[in-house]
Amino acid sequence: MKRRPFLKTTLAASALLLSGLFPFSAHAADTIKVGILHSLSGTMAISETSLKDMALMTIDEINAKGGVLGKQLEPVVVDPASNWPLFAEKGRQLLTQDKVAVTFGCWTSVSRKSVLPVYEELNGLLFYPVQYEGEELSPNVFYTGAAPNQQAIPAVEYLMSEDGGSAKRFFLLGTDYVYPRTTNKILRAFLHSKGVADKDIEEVYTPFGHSDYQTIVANIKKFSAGGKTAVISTVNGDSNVPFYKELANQGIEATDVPVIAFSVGEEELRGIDTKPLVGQLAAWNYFESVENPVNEDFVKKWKAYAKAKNLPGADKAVTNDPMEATYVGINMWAQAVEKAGTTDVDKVRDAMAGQTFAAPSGFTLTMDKTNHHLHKPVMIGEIQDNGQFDVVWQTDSPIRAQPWSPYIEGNDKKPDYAVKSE
Amino acid sequence: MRATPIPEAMLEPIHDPLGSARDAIGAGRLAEKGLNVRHGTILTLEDINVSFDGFKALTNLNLYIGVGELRCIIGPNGAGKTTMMDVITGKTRPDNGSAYFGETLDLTRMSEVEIAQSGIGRKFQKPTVFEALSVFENLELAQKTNKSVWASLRAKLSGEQRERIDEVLETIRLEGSRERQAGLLSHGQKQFLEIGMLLVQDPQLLLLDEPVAGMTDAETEFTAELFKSLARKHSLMVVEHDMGFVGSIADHVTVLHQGSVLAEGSLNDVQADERVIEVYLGR
Amino acid sequence: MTTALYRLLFALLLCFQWSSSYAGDAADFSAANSSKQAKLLQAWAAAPDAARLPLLESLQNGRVEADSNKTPFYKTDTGYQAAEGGDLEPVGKLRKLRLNNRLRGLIAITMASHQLFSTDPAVRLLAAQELQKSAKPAQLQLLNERLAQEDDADVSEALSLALASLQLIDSDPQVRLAAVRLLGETGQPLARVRLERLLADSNETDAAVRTAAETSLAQVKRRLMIGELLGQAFSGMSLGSILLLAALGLAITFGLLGVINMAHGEMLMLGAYSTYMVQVMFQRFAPEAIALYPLVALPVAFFVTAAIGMALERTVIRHLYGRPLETLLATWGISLILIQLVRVLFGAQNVEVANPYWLSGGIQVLPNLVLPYNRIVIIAFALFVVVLTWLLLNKTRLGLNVRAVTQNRNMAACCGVPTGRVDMLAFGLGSGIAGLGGVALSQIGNVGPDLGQSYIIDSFLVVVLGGVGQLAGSVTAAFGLGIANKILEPQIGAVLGKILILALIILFIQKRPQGLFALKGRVID
Amino acid sequence: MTMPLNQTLLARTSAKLGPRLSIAVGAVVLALLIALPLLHLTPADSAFHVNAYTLTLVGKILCYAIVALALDLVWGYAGLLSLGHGLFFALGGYAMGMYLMRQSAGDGLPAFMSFLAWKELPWYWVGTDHFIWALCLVVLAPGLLALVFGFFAFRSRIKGVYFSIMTQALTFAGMLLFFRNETGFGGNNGFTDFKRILGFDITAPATRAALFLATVILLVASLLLGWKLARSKFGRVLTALRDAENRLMFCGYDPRGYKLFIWVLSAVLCGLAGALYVPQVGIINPSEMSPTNSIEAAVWVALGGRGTLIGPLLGAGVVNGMKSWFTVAFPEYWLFALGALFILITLYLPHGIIGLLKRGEKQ
Repeated sequence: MKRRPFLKTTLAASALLLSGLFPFSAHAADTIKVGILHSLSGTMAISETSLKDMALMTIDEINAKGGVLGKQLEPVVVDPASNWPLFAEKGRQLLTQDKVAVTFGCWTSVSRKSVLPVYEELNGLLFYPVQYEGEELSPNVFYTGAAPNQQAIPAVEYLMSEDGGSAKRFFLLGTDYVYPRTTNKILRAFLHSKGVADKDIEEVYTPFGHSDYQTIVANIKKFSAGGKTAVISTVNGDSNVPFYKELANQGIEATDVPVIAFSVGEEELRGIDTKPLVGQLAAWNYFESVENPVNEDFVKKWKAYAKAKNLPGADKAVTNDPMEATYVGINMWAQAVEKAGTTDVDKVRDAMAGQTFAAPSGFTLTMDKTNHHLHKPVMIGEIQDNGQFDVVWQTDSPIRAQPWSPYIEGNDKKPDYAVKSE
Repeated sequence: MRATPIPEAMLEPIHDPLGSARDAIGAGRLAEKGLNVRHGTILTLEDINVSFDGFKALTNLNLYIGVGELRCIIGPNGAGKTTMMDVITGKTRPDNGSAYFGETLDLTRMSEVEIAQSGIGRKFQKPTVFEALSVFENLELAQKTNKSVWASLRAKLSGEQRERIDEVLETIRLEGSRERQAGLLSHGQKQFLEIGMLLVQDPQLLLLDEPVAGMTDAETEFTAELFKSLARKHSLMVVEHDMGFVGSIADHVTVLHQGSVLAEGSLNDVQADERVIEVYLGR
Repeated sequence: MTTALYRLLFALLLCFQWSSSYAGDAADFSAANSSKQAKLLQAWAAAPDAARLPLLESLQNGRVEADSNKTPFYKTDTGYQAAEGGDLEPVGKLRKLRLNNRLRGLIAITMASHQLFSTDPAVRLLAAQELQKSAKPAQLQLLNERLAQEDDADVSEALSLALASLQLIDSDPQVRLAAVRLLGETGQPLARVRLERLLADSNETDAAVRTAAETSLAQVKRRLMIGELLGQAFSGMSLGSILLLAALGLAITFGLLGVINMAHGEMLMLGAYSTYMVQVMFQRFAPEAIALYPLVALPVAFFVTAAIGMALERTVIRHLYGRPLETLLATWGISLILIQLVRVLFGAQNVEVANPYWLSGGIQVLPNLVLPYNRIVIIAFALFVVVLTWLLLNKTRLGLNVRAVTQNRNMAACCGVPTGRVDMLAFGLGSGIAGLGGVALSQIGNVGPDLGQSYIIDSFLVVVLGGVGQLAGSVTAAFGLGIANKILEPQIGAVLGKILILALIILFIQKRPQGLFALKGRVID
Repeated sequence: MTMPLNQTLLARTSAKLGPRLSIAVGAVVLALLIALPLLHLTPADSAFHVNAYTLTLVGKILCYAIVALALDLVWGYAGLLSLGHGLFFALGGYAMGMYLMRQSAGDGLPAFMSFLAWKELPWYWVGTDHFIWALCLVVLAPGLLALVFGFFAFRSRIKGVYFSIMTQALTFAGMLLFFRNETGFGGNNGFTDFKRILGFDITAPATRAALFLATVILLVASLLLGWKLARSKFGRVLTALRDAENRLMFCGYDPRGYKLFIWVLSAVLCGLAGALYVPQVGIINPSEMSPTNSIEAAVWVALGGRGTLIGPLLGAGVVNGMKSWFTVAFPEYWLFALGALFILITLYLPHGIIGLLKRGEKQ
């Protein structure tokens, strides 16, 4: 009689192992599958959920117009749960089990780095919609967010201009991960080239989720006594509120020490009291407040979609830069598929070069012929008390991306076209 | 049922078959072989003071126990009996005073494990056995042998050791429960198992805290027999409230009161002592 | 008397000139591009005119808008009024005049120099102080004039300081010397830089001025040092008070009841969300009393979290007394569920909890030391909660019962103490206090579903380090950790500081295990 | 204080029941696990082909199963609940990752260093281009850390909940440290984009199959080791230690040595599991050290049944299986399910699945 428990347990174990082995796969004849790889749970859900919804909206829109190559697009949504190894696993699932034609996804650099080997190995196609640190150029990825020269450098140029307050000293404050580190490294080199000495640049990093900014704000204050100072903030999402609150409470105003942020957008402002932030700056390639017919239409569609799908917080739905980048990315891919006449990755990749799209930012964006990045305009916005940005400055025309920043040593030898990393 | 007298041979100490290779982590410095009892005292406590956050648990306690003696310690609650045992076994460090095992082993400088290995065994007030293990395994663990990590990884019971355990099982009348889980034993059985664990440990000095609590009369009687037969080869220190039990075993009784010795002598002497009567009955 | 008369005249003039002679400034401004606007403002700052005050004020408040003809209008509470007077109607769509930070700064300076003419000494003082940090050389003459006319001692002093910064490049060594000495009197961080520049570039030719500058610099540095040290001490206290509020509830549930409540952080989070709800209610039903919402949130948060805590105690924790590791796992499960519940109910986004006006801003204690009101209030609040808890535990029936139950459950039960209810109430009390902590935390940082997670480890360390069951120990540990953190942070950075402190705690527990086991005593196994 | 675990050890059970059946079932499972990588080597269009997705998924779960087993050794047997085993797992993973990064980088610096403009490798990277040294690190890094931490913790008799909290703080500190870019392990991004292992292409089917087999071998070896330990006197001393540490000390055992031994052993097993995990999933980063991950491992063990050897493996499988399913089917409810699991196990299933099966057997 005593055999059975062991037998049962062993059987249970093997059943469990087997269940993982033969996943079911559905066959839909006349659709093109499109993968959506954004975290819907965990810490990144805050930012990524709206990108998933934006992607679904865009796909609906394309389908309503008759789809691509006469076929409907079928979105396959998976949840990598803010877990980096899971990104690779789910990416592999999309490519091998679901056989998607293209994937739109990832937010953090680490998630992109995690899936990248999978997409290169299986020759998949990934559209990445978020601003990032550059230093990467994979043939299997199209980058629709900004490279550092499309966001950080123009922002600093603005701060150094008369209108920006002719800043002479720079306090580079960031969360300690790769994007701020690399961006600040590029900025330091750029500032050197503009004649700013090292003693006028201070670089400080805080851990993720840092919430006590007393010491840092005191340091900013001390530093700013030495001349017109600007803070360049690559502080990550959540930490921004305590940072700005502390700034305001310690009496530092935007007119004295302006703070320009690269990671604070409409979506981030949605959950915070913006009073202490008014007048502070952000640099992006798109703001919801941009005035042009394309954007009006875009914002209206999004609000209607949010209401129709009853998304949480639909009454306060906003658009932001990565959402615009997602929108542009999907549309450009659809155009490229039409042009190539197939969803074959190699052919679509070729067709992507030089695609153009009239984007909500009010500019016609072009996919670069070689480097897989969009040409994007740069805008500086000032935070308003209604959680929107007021554009105070923008470039005249879109700027070509430099994924390999010339300000980083050794990058001059890197080719300006995509090659598989070796 | 009357207790059967214990055969002499069973109480004979069994020598460590692995020799005294006590080089493991925290192993004792000295084996009991070298215990120096030149002056006939196995335990010497002098001027021991212990206080807990201002409360004086022991004050200038002096106590001497001779080799082979069976000493009973009595005293009202809070007299410091358990604290004294804690001091002897290294669980509590005295604020000052000296505690010697034999002539040379300074108990105040030894760890609990070293003290246990040097030959002092202790039974707790509440019976503590290894509940998840069988009765046999309990005794196996307690048995005197090399107790280092490496030794236990390779340990195999020799026939001799197995026999010794069987003997003790018989002594404590648990031979029928050999494979039973210790957690399932009755209270009295646990008491016996714990005594049995002391026996296989073969210490020179046994500290027994209320060993007959929760035992039936017959069991108590049997325990008394057992202790008396042990007394010749070992020294015993028994803390007990049961005066009947004390009277049946002790030749020498110490009365503790408020952390120091109030009276010492035969049970009759002590019971006649005015101060003792006052302490027990006076208030 | 004469100055008073002069002012009266000036004020009268102001009324007359309102719509006539300076008409055109607003129109000029609204028609100009930003660099031209800057030039205008600079010119106005050097030659103030009271008639511009309405324009400047409206600019400062962001109430100037322009129609499609670039005609400026002031936005009023009721509608629009043409800035140039008259009954003009806006043509086309009105747009807010776009300002940038540079212009805003210039407006502030211009405003200040206009306010130097105010009849109210308090306004003049503020204006002079503003000019101390931002006066431009072009305003030198203006300042000299105002100083000559000033009769209020405080304003005079402030003005001369504002002048001193400009006079450092005066051609007269005597003037420079006086300016240098004056700057030495202040503890202004700006003074330090100005004096340093004087020394470093050796562009000061006069030896006497140089020596005076050195002395003044030393003086300023000393004052700054004091401010910095006080600032560090304050931020340590502030961090300590936050840790204390986060840990205090745990000191009861863990310290007294022995429940390893991993959902403690979520009680903080629920307290913060209660604050949010109260704020929303106020916004909807009593917007005029919104400033009072944190006060109302305190009892609400206390009772909400206490009720949830008691419910948890009754349903889950009650079954796990005496099995600490199981409690740990079960309460961790509870915490996951609570987090996800809040996510589903309120969304994964952080919610907006605004500081009321009396918790915004700070008090300027020294030139380089501002103490934010919210932090001051939280320190006081933390101490208040500690005293309250102490009183509850030591002076009330409930407290007596709690202590009795925690010391000897069976005995207490025999004495007729309803142990079950006491456990429940004590757990409720601990949770409620955590809720109070949540109210305080909502005024400092984010309110989101993950709020509690970032405090749970710190809270446990505070309680363990302080000694379980010791209220005083928790207070000491919280402030000790806070201050240690703030001393280490500038030296080795926030992360290494935190790691070092963790290592120190582990070593400290080696030395003083009482930190762990607060009460010594006879050990019964 | 102590909760008697009346669980008979698998070791004892299987010793009693006719071993033939258990060996047969075990052999079937083992055969399946060995067949899996071999089927991966079949051509992709073959009916029996097992794709890389499945292989890495099962491989990942097997690595977790080793962690669960290692945790069970300290928790189930010695009564020390560690909430920091993720740290040891990650350290092993990082040690292997260092080697893999060096393999990818060739003679140059790993990519994340070169674009942060580091000129040379930090001292602790010395020798990591040799596989043997990397293997040593896989064992040494978690082992030494466990030794030092354990030495101090056990010396001052930190146990029970305090021990759990300290281990949690330890892994939290580790996470903070590794998140720093200046620590020299790639910060938040950690290590990714591995190319070769021992000169073989890491994405080649044969390499994958070999890694999978290595994981199976490690799992079987850990099981055997656990079985051996549980049957030895050492195992009984541990159980005794868990239930009545004072009694054990008065029997003349020094608990410190015993705790330290099993603690370090468990850490090393975790490190090895981490080292096999990294090349299979292709990334290691500090979030593996987050306290949440470690506490989840405790649930695998509790669910399966602690103090048994098969239980933790079952638990790891079931929870991860559920997770895969839930995060696809109802991503929003996964945390509810996990949370409820925590509560229900502790309230109603103190002996986990194994206990449930046994109870069903008795009735």
